[in-house]
Amino acid sequence: MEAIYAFCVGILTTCGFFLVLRGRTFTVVIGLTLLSYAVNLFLFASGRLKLDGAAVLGQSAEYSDPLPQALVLTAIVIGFAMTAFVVILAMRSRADQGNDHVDGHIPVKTTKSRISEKRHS
Amino acid sequence: MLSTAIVIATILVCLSLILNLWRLFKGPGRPDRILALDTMYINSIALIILFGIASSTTLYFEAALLIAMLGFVSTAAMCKYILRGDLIE
Amino acid sequence: MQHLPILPILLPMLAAVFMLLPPLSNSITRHRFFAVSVMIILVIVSATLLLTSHQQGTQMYVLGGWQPPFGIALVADRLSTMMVLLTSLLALGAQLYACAGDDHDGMYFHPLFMFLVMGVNGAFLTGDIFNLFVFFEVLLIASYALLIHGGGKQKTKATVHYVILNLVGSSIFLFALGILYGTIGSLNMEDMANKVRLLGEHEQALAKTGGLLLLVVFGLKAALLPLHFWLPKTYAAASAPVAALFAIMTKVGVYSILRVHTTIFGEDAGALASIIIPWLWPLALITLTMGAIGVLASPSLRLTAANLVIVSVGTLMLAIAMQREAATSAALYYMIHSTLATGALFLIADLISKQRGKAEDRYVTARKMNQGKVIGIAFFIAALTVVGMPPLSGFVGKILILQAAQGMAEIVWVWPVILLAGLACLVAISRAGTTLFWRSAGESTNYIPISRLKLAAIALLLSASPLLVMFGGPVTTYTSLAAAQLHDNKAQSAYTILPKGDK
Amino acid sequence: MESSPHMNLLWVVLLPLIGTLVPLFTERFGRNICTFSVAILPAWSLILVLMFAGDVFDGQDIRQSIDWIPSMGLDLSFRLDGLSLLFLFLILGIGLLVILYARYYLSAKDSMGQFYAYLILFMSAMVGIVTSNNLIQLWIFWELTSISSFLLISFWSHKSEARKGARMALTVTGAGGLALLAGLLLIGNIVGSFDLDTVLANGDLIRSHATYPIALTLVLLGAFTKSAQFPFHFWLPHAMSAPTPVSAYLHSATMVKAGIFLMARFYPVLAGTDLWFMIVSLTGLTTLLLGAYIALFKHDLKGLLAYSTISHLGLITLLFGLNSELAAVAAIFHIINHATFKASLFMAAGIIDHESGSRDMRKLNGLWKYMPYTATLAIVAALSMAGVPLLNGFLSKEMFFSETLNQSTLGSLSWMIPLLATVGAAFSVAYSLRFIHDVFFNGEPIDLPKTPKEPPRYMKVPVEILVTLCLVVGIFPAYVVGDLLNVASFAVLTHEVPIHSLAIWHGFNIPLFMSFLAMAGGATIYYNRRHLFEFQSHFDETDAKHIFEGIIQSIVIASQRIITTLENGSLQRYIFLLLLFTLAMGALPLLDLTQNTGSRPQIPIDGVTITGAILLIMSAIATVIWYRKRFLALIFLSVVGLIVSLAFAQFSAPDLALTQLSVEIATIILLLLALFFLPQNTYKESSNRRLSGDLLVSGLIGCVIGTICFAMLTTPLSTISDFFIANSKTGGGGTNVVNVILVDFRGFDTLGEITVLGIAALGVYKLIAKMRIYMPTRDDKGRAWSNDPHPMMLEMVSQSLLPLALLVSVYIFLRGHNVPGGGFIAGLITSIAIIQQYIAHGVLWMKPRVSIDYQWLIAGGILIATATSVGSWFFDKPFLSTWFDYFSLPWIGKFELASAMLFDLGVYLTVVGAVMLILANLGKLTTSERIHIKEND
Amino acid sequence: MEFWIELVVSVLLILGGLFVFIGSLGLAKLPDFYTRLHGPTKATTLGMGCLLIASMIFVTYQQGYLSVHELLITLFLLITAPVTAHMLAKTAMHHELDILDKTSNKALSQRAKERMSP
Amino acid sequence: MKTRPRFRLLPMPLHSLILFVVWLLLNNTVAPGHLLLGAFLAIGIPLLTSGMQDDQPGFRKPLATLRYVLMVVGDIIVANFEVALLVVRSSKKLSPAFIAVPLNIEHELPITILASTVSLTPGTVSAEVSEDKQWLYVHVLNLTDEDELIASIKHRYERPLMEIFEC
Ligand code: NA
Ligand code: NA
Repeated sequence: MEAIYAFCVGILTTCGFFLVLRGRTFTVVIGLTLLSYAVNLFLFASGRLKLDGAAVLGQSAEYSDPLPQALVLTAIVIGFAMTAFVVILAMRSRADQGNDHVDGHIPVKTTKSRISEKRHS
Repeated sequence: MLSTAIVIATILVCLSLILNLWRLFKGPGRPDRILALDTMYINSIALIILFGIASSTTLYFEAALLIAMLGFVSTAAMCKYILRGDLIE
Repeated sequence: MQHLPILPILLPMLAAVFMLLPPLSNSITRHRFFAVSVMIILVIVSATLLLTSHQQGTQMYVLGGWQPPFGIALVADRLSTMMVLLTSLLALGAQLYACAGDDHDGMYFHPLFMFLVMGVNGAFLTGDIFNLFVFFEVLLIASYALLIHGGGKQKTKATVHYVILNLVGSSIFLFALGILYGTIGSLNMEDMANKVRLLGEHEQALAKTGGLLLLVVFGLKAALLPLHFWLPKTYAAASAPVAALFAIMTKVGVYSILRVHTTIFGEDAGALASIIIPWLWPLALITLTMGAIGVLASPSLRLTAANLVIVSVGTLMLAIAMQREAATSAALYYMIHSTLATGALFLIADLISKQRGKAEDRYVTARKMNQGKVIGIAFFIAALTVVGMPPLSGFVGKILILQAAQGMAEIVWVWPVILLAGLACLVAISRAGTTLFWRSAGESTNYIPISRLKLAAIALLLSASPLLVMFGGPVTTYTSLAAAQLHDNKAQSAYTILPKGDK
Repeated sequence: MESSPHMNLLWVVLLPLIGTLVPLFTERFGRNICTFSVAILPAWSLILVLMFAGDVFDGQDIRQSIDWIPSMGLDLSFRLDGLSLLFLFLILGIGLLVILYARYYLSAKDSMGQFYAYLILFMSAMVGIVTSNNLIQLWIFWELTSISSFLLISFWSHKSEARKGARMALTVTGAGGLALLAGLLLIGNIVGSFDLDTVLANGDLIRSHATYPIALTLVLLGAFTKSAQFPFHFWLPHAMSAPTPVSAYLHSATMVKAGIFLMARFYPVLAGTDLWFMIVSLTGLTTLLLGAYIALFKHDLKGLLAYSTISHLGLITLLFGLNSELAAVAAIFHIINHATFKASLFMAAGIIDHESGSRDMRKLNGLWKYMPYTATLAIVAALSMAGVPLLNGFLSKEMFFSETLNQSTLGSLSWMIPLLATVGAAFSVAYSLRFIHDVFFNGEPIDLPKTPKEPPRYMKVPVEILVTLCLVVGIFPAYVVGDLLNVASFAVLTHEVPIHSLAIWHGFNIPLFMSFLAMAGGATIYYNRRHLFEFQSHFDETDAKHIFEGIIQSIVIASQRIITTLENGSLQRYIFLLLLFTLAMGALPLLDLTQNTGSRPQIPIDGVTITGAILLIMSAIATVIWYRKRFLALIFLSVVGLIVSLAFAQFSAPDLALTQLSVEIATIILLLLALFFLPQNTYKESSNRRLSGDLLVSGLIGCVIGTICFAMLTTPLSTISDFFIANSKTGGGGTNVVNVILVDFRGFDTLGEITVLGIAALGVYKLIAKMRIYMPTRDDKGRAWSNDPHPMMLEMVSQSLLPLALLVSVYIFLRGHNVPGGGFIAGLITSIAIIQQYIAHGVLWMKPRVSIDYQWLIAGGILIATATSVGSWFFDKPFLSTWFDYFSLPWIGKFELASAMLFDLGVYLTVVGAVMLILANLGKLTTSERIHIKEND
Repeated sequence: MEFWIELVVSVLLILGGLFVFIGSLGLAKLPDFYTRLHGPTKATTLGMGCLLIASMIFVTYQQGYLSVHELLITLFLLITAPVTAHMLAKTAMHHELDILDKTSNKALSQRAKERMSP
Repeated sequence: MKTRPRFRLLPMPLHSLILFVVWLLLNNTVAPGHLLLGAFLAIGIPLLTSGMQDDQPGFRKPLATLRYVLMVVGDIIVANFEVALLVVRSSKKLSPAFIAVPLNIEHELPITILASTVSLTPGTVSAEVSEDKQWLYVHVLNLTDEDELIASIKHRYERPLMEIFEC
């Protein structure tokens, strides 16, 4: 189980970072969201995995570590706040600059290739 | 008997989830994908219920309830997005 | 008085909240009076806290009465109270400047400003590493919102870069925290320091990763190379009071490195002692070099000031890398000096750019400034300070750091780089000053006198420079005591000063 | 020799320093009062010095010291010995003359107050240098001279040459200053003190130390740059764009002498080695020759004087370099002589410039006719410069010649030094002749802007005094300066001064012969100057200014190139670097990890987990594959979010599952809202190379994180959490440990977290307030939007569900303390339910129906949470101390009341306020209800 | 656990699982969007109903008190499933998704899309 | 038609009742404390949200309503077996169709309930309601007789609804 869990975290991290490395704000936001999933799972894993051990007194025989759960909760909320801000920032950027590239302008190379792409099609 | 039933039901639900995933990948239209996602929400409620029975706890009931409530909101929002672009107008 | 240590966090927070509620909301005048009054109180509170901690020893504030390592505790020692006082002074200056009109260019300036101060103070005071993350986020989100204050393409673009990079940074922070909790099993920094020595070999390797990842996080905040790229354009784009306040933001990163990597991964950490030092040396040197190159290359005063921030970060990092009490003490002195000076420089750059028409603060021939003399004096003082020319505070910090390096093998790198960077700054700033103030074409037009409030704000920040030299004795005594406290793990141990209480 | 503490010594420095401010206040009272007031404090200082002089002549050094920054080794420490005394006379004496001179020199347009302020500041700095008894303090004043000379040189800041000249001087002397600092720090480190007395007492220690060569080089770099020694001499001629009083003061008597002073000051500890000889004497010799040669070809009067100064400074340096005590005495003597004749020459040049409007010797001719009195003074001074007998210049030159004969360090080449010295002296004679002949005779003036005339009476007074000194010293050297020279030499040599006789006549000897040769040679050179000028004109005149500016410019351009290459403004690159760095930090320690698997027993794998993993992995990969089709990516993102929530549920974290779920839905709505305004699909932008590079790096980081995660999961751990489980009920009053941690044990985190949420909402509102965004009228396939903005069924069902949803959120809220739930989740449910109404009905329908100010809600929420926490103060407990108790009422039974509930209410309200402020206002963007920026007051 | 209760619960569970599966199967294999829409909206709803009732019985028996809150989930699903289906159908018509050729009255979908009378 | 009466304290009595029941369902209890709290919420929440409810015809006939609900539940169960068979069978045997059902009821809430009922029951999904609320478009999974189906919808579901809502 641990291996699968770790593998999933690794995949999410990979996908998250890959998307964060893209050039458009929205994609970056998607990447950040994926990344925050990875982060939350990872942080959660610091308390180790436990089945049937919800940290509610009287409900389980052995309890999972409640502290990382509380940390992840905080992280989720903060992550949400940040996502909200960055999403709207992406819109604002589009509104101000006329495009949604993270640098505020489409790189020259891309514009060229796009023209040639159009020509080919 | 009960545990066998739980296992069978769980396997069926898991298979359903895989089928949903398949539809999600296949599409072809956006409505297909939204439908697949919505079904996935509902199937995961099933999974949680089965999980609750299997581990005989009621702690996960609220999760199921929440998926039922919020999954709908999500699906409705996606449909509205496709229909009008603007969610809130 | 027993609640003094939490006031630097609570005061700005409550002030911000009250400004969002009637009767204060929606009136900029009321916001201004209220915000400035609160900030003055905050300065007094911070100073009181500093004196209390200095004279009576480290003040612990155990939140909720839950003893560390279980609960969160605030640790008001010499270092943190010094940073808190520094923050409130800088904030007061920036805020006064903003009250002259810049706060009116967008919404929520004062509440956000207060939230930022709250976050910074929290980051300085907390003794809990996850709580540090939370306060990082508080100050970051406030800084994101403040960065776009005033609007415009440049700000938006800079904000996009700044926000995304920092979000990635926050993710890495959490990865690091996960690793640290997952190996050490605690979050209180003092407790972590005690436990990190006892880790097994397997856990050590993991904890080391955590510690090094924290260097990435703090390095990003501190603008350590190669994580500094966001800084120049961000600071240059920010509206003046915001940029001035941002001068403390990199210091939060520096402070965190100092705190975390001397407390948890300090000299007593066994196999994990000083894990970042082999990285810090080259990075600090390159940061300083790149900062100096950036200063030379800057086409405008704001960019120069921003690159000066990088120079100061590089210098501070060098001092931290030395891992000596003397060096830390020097770093602390330099930190106070450079924060206030660069803060003032951003404000001056704004005054300049508002008087030179379209040329703004770029180093090109432009019309003469209306009030070139008064701005010139301010610029001159700020310039001498940041360049490190006597008799203003820059030279003291620089000499202290140079002296601290004596007897180390790295001196062959440290001295030339620091001195040459100083020369580069001298060349650049003298070019900047002569161009901005003397190379003018045409007379000034549109005489709009500078608000006295702005001048007062700049004077407030600049006055620190001569005062730091005049009272260099007491100040360096304080910083050396603070450094000694930081390096002596036993002296600052949370448990020794805690009354074994109930709960 | 005893040193006596003297509390008044400080005032010698302080008086001029205070005097810096005087002109700024007295400027408005007119030129005379201003000048007079400016002179008072330096004069007073000079009087103080004179009062101390007696003690010094008696062999008593005067010292005074105050603690300043002990940790840096910096004390406010002064000393007055012979060397200081000599320099103080020069600095204050000539300074006062310059003040008087400048009164007439400055025009009405010039800001006299500013000029005097700079001048006095400079004077104070010089006084500080020569009286410092602490190395760092000395350096402080040293740098202060660089700064004030920068201000003085650039006094006519509207002139490009002035700015460039000032910058060049500042750069060169600044660089030297930094080298000096390093040198002084090294010396201080060797000796263990920055106290000058201690340092001077440890000459042997210093000379034998391994770092001596470095320290020596660094200190000399400081001295040479300041004293314009080759190859740093180039800044001095360009400093001539300063007003002439500045040149007379800085560039003859004081600043350039600071470097000389430094050599003299450290003579006891640094001199005497071969290294010293090689560096100092050869530099001095080169400078002497070069300066003298170039001076001849300068058409500008001040240019000639500037190169002459360089040459004479070279001479003094050479003398110090000779490692002979008599040479040092000669050097000190020449300091005095050079100061007097050069200051008077500069002043004369200033008068000429002032009265004729030109300094070009090609235009200036025959001025004898127009200003005979000034001409007489200038000619006397020039003759002294040429080393003509009966004038002071002759005396020190004789001593110089004789000392060049007494050295042998260059071995068999030692004969070259006297020869070259004579050559230099010959050129000195030649340019002096040129100065005299070309300006005052040589026909009639050409195209002068003004008709030359004698200057105002008092403008000549300083020149008269100085020229008189040249004569008096030249004729009665022993009476006039003998004692002074003795004490000064004593201070330099630190022991009894060797026998020397200050007399005009020493009999026929080799030095006299050399003098004669130099005279004759100089005359010959000047006579044949046309050939020389022609020869010289073959060489392009390399303007140091252009070279210097060129070098600086190319450094700047190179810097800009580096910066633009690295800081190319591409976020993708910055993130890539950040990730590379992260990878290095994360991966390298893992190499120490001998095995990934720890000893903790692992949980067996089951089918549900595998299904979940497949869903998660496939969906995550799908977002990557289809990232350019944004809606699709969004759908797959939802799946990932769902599975993550389920994973939390599976691994015993029901609270997390609930939170993740509600946040996930809120995020999806948010992303959908935003996606409307953004492009739906994008072109392929990244090259395959970039894509694979990015994939590689993110993949590697994924591997690192995954490995760490696995290693961590399989490693046993004991944490502080047992405490929470043990105290949750008894101490926190709740059975849901996670919730108790959130609202109690670590309530401070939660307070911070809701603050973050609140701030984010404010930030979003701020972002939206100024947004002007294009609203697409068609979707990405060009289809017009559907004609049904508010589908009826959706409206009906949504509004029916609202009360139900609110009920559920109350339910979730109330139970949170004991079972999964809590304020945050409840807040999100409430918000999403309200947002659902917005989606179903639209903003216009909602507006009259919802009249809550979300901003107040946020503030109120944070306030309630904080107030609850502050409440504990009244019970004398720390912030956030919670309270709970159990009550029982008839019929209802036992129930719990806890302050944590109130705290959680604060959380709830903040969440509702924040989410609504964000989402509802975002929705309003496209309607007439869009936010109008509130005008204040 | 009593046999009968166990039997009922087990049957309900398997039935529920089966319906859920059939719903998803329909989603996966039916030929066009509109036919696929039927599977999840109905079969799944019933399947969920079965599972929830099974849970109700099980929990009631096990915990010793009447557990009826599962009904709430059923209620939510019953209320929302038709709206979801309706909204999805609207999007499908809006996108003019391919309709199976043998569908009768295909043209009605155009009218429906415009929300006009047939 | 009659709109529901407005009471100041109980703007939506039926809602209040449902909320009260749901509260008890949620908490799985009839403890006195929860009865009180449930009552409080059942009154409080409608007071808060009454503004966000459009005027709709009220339920007039509780008994008819109950009958209707039971019938629909029965239909759902039966229908599902049919659909299950259809799904499992080869899809070649399907004969899907669009049909338009003319509506007699006019109000939004009843129409919504009707459409929902249609969607939940055998092989039909309500796809759209015409803008003038005269027509309900339905997609049928396996159409055998169009007229019969329309008639059955109108007879089986629409009529009881008209009765319940008295419109
Ligand atoms: Na809208
Ligand atoms: Na001439």
